[in-house]
Amino acid sequence: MSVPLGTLPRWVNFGLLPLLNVAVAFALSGLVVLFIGENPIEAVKYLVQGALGDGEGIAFTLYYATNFIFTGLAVAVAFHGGLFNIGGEGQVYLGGLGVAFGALALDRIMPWYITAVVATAGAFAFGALWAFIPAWLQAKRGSHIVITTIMFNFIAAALMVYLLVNVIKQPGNMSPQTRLFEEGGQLPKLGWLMQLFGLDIGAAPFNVSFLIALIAAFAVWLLIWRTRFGYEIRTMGTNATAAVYAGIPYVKTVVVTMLISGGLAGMMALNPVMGDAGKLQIDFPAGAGFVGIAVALMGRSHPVGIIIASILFGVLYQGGAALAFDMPNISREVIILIQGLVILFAGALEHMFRPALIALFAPKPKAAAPAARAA
Amino acid sequence: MDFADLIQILAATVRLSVPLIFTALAGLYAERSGIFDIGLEGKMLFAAFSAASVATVTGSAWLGLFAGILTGVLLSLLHGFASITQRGNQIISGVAINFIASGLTILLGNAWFGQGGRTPQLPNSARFTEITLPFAADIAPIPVLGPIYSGLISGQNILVYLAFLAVPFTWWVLYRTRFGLRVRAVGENPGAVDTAGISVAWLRYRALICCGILAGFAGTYLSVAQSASFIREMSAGKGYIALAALVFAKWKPLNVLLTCLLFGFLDAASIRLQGIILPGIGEVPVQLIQALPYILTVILLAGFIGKAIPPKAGGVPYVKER
Amino acid sequence: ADVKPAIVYGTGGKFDKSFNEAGYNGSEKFKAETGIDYKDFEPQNDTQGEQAIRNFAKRGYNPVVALSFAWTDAIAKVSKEFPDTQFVLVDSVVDAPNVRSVVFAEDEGSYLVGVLAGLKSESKKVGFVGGMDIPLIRKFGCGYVQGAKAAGATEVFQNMTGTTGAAWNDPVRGGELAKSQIDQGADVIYAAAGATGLGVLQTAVDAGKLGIGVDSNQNHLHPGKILTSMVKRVDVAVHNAYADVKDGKFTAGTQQLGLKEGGVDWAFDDNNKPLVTDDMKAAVEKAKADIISGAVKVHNYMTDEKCPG
Amino acid sequence: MDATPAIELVGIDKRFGPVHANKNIHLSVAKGSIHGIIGENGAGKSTLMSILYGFYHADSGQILVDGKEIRITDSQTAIRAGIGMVHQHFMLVENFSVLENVMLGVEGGALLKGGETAVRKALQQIEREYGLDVDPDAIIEELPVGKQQRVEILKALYRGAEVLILDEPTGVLTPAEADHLFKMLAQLKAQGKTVILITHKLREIMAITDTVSVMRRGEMVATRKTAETTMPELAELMVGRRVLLRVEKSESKPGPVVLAVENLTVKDGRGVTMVDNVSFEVRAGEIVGIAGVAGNGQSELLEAIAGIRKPSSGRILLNGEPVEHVDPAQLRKKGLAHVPEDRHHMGLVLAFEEKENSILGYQDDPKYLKGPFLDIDAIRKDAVEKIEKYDIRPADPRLKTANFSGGNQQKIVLAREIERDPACLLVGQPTRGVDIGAIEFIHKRLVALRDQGKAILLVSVELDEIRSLSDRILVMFAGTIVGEPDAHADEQEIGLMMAGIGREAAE
Ligand SMILES: Nc1ncnc2c1ncn2[C@@H]1O[C@H](COP(=O)(O)OP(=O)(O)OP(=O)(O)O)[C@@H](O)[C@H]1O
Ligand SMILES: Nc1ncnc2c1ncn2[C@@H]1O[C@H](COP(=O)(O)OP(=O)(O)OP(=O)(O)O)[C@@H](O)[C@H]1O
Ligand SMILES: [Mg+2]
Ligand SMILES: [Mg+2]
Repeated sequence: MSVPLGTLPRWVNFGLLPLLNVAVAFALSGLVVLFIGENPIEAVKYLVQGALGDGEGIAFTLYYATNFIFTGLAVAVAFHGGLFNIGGEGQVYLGGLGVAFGALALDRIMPWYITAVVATAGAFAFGALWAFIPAWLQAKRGSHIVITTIMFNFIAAALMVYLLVNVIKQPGNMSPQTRLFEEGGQLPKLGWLMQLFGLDIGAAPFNVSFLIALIAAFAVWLLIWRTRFGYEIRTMGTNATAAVYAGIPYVKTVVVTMLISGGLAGMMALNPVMGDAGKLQIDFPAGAGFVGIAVALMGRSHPVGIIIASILFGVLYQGGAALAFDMPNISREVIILIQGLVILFAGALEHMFRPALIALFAPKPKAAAPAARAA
Repeated sequence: MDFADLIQILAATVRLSVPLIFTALAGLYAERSGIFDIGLEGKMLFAAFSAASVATVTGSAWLGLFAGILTGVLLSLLHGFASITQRGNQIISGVAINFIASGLTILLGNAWFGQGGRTPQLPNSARFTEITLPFAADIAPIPVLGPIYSGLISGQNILVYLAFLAVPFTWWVLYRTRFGLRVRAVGENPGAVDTAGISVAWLRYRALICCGILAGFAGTYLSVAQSASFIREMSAGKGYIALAALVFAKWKPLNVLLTCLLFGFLDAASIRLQGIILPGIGEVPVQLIQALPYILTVILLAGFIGKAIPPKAGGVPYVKER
Repeated sequence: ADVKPAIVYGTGGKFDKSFNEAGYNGSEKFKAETGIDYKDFEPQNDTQGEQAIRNFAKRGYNPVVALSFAWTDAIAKVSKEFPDTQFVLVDSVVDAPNVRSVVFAEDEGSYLVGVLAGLKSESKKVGFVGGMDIPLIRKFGCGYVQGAKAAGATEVFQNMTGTTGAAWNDPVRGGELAKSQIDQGADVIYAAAGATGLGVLQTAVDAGKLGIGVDSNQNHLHPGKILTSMVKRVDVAVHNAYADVKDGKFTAGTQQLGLKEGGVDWAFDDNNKPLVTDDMKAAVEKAKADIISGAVKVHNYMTDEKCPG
Repeated sequence: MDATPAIELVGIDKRFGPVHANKNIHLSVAKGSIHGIIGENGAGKSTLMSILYGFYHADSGQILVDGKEIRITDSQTAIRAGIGMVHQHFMLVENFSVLENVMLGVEGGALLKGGETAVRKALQQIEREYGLDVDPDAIIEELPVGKQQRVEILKALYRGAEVLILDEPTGVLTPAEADHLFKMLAQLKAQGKTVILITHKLREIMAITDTVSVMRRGEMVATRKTAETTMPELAELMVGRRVLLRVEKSESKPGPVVLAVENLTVKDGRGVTMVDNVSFEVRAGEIVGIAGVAGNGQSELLEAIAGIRKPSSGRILLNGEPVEHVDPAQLRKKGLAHVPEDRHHMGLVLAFEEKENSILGYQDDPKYLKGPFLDIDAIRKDAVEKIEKYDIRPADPRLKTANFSGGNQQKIVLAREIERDPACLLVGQPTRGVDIGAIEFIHKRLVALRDQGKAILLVSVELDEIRSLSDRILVMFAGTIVGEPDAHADEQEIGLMMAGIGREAAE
């Protein structure tokens, strides 16, 4: 029952295997749909139609995907450093504060692209800030970062409600939210981009933060595989003792890695706050921080994988809404279930099909062992 | 604050700490055997759902408890399959279970009862209700002892008593039985267990079954004893708090009891401290008080216990052959 | 006229036993009466809400009803895009030629149940348990306090369950809050907390005290143990919206539904008849008349975010 | 002696993924004998015995115990068949007491109470019989390794082993302790029990075994009666060709002091003093070897000097300057290079490409950087040069490091550290798990570096290696340097020092 180290061709390892895992997750979800008494084929039809059927659907899908790219990247950067950041949700929430401060201060006096720069910086700073304490505690005191980041999600929720209700709420408004940002505080939609492909964006809030997400993905790729600091992060994440040996400062690397991770999560707030709602409101992260975990897992912590996985989850979100729209018996929680199954099969059970695939695709042992022996 | 207030706060402490005790003990079995279990939250939630559903349909709290336990065990076995048999990442498996529980409970609840994932309100006959111990009323007037007996010890439901019994029982299992010896050993060095001719996998599965049973109790307590129906997301982070309690308790049963009582007390106090005015500071924001248990958890984790040393083999799958 | 009704619930979900469920009930009633089916949607997040409203409008639904103040901005936006569609917004106001905004005077209704609580209480201490701490819920609490004090209550305990959406779904915490109020002497407790309220009522009943329900008539949940319910006729508002479009009588603009309009009220039925003496009933009815006539002014928390007393 | 062998292995074959650890092995062990198995690191000795003990499963082949074929599916079956094993890496629960460790798996009932008394009694009996005194209530992690090994032996005996397998038991023992062990083995043999002894120390084989089998690269290449063979023959069988016993090197010409250690004290995580007030110097152009039984503080000393462990007191001076911030990065900049003892856990990141490992520790060298970015081309070029110079195979800088053999992995580390042209090189176990060809190569490199006038501090548990490479030898015992024998001192003398018995006492 050994699970030998991967000698699978790359396309199997990074293509077929994850695809298979996701397929099984979907098949099981289909069974649940069947169990509830609905037709899974119909369900898939509604889902795909809703998510990819027209320009607006696609734009919505990409809008959601934008959120997941940010949070997925956040989880992935920490993962590379061997850190499990479950605090994306809270970091996104705090990031919203940074966006709001930027937008509220500048929306009346500056064009959107100036505001966006300030808001992005604010989002990054606040998200990073929220990751700082867990990171510092992990590095200095050995407090388990999984637990502290979870705690910080709860604390963030309380803090944000306090601020929204008591401090930055727009007076006279019923719901705890800021005033609407004016033009200078709203990110332009990407209608022109859709137009290029002959598609109509409709009313979808698909906006410039998608491009920022793509830039962030590229930046993360550069960081992890092309910079010295990325090299240090990876060393720490894959072999902690080797990192000590190599003189990589543990505290600094943990803290900075988490600051980047938290900052990326925080940047997600741009999309819903400045790109869509045009205001900061309660509970706006809506679980995207947690979806980031699934996305990072599925994308194997690689930016390209994360973008693909994010789009898949975007399809799920948008398609799922369409599905719930047209099949009232299927409530929106089916999406949470599918996410859970994807995490299970693409994450925890990722090796389940490996032996079978190795039997199918792996070159025979003799060929695999490097021909040369030591001198 | 007078003595009666104190008793009331302590009674609330007991009520609020029970799910934590069950869940933290559940985690203790798993983690002592070397399997991290961040999916406690999901197990508790799903067990709460099953217990309430079955109690609704059958009208029996005990059948509900049975269903809750069964659910806890099944989810534990899933966790075991992923992390023992398939050697998957234990944290990821736990996160997955949390997602699945949170989605599936509402989905099934909605399909079965059509109330948006809620189960119908249980009549008292289908719940675990308060048990008044003998002489509670007679003793009540006696100062100090009276209120303690009648207000704190008496008048809890059966699961509360079971939770408090589960602590010494777990201690006894862990330190006085063969099974306990082996569980402790396998969490430290599975190789030692393996070469002693004991199956590491089966031993860990059994520890996870214990974990599932206790998580089942916790869930049942939430939906069939403490309240009278299943509500979506009703576990509300207790699984995570229990996990924190377990770390704080350094994976020891008696410490678990104390830590859970402390967290329960914080929660009880936070409920009662709402809206109090502190001299010089003014009204304490309710959000601060509500976040207090979480903040304290972080402070405690960071400050007082420093590095809690988990079972050495925890979190890593047992791989003999690379 | 052509009626093809659609409704978008708040993110609390269709079956919350109170607000959203009332909207559902109104729709069902309309369907039963006219045989005209409706379409509904439970959005998962705010983005989906706007999307659903727009979807309905695009597919030719009319009217499109949006439950919850959370859809204020969405309605403002979409109503401009579809000037020929009639929109109804509940619990908030949008000023547009094709939007009817329906807001309720929860403070008035809460005042009434407060009066009854104050009269019924033996300890003269009563409690209020809110759900999520938002101004709307404070508005409930504020009306209740005024009523209870007016009826002789010496102390009104007020607690909020939480600061996030989860506060609508935490009966355990709700129960503990109620218990703490009972421990401090409260014997009537008003829950305005969605599903959390179920835990509040359960605890009050278990302790032999009285509960007060909210939004829908919840008297039947524990017959003889629920003093009354503050009913908010969301069902009527929704039903009327459909019917008005059907009959060609739809009007835009803001509808302020208070006691006078029958938008809010206290519930009196067989379930709570034994609890309410004739004197109490008379007193409540008098308070109601006074408010309608303007003789009694209930302070609305939302106007200045303050509550007297 | 009985005619039916106690153990017979027929056609055992075992692969670990790409590694063919055992190839069609046949072995017969006579009852009541002591049977030695020798072979280089990685030859497959432990694997073979672990299969016999049911820890691993053979891919094919049969096992006969007392002439009867049995299917050993797990260690329980093996234990029941009377097989006991003391593993190379102890299988003990470190925070358990001796008693609990012995009981594990043979608790004698669902409750511990009854079993405990029984075990306690049996232990006393065994202890008396074999002179294996250990406090049953001591906690394992507080015992020295030699004692821990006794616990392993107690475990096996308590479970009624008729066949006792010992996997490299003497690596952690002082010569005196080893003698004691061998006496006990002889006693077991006299009682009719069978012993299988794995080692790669030929002297031990000659001293105690009746029969010896030799393994090489997963194959069983020969079995001889000990009386009928010689050490050179065994050595040749082991490595497959004649062995070069001594390293060719000229006299050293020591220059100024490069590394000085003054009163260094190092504690481990539990606060136990591992290095106790140690002082010494290493000069340019000399190799100073630190000899000692594993676990006597050499590893901690090396790691402290390399800046990986914080010393609790004392100073380290490089080129006469005290090192202020003793951290690996600083030290590297000051010209200290370090080949760590454990290449897998410390010296390499196995999941990285070869070229990535060739800059580990030097990732901040401007040579490899363009601003904050890695200069991939420069790194590749550099790696290719080293691959050529050190004949690292396969010559592919993009290959994952895990896919290189042990010897080649070690060369990757050496190339990286030596090519920095350091003033001082720390080397730990440079040839552990490396084949003989690579050993020669590595030894030559080290001597060449010395001849360039560099200071080298060598730590090795292989006394032969220390003796053939070092210009000066320091012996460590229990955290202190107990003596500096002459570089040409005989093994006996150094061995006594390694056991903590000073030269004076020995005489
Ligand atoms: N659990 C394992 N998984 C994968 N490969 C293994 C495992 N154990 C041993 N090997 C490989 O099998 C081969 C034989 O190893 P084994 O431990 O049997 O050698 P050995 O002769 O005992 O060496 P040593 O003298 O170093 O103890 C080596 O190449 C080793 O890397
Ligand atoms: N853990 C491992 N994972 C993957 N492949 C491995 C592993 N260990 C060894 N190998 C492969 O098995 C081959 C043999 O490894 P091993 O360490 O036994 O070589 P060796 O014969 O001891 O070589 P050397 O003489 O250099 O020490 C290596 O070339 C390597 O490709
Ligand atoms: Mg070995
Ligand atoms: Mg090797």
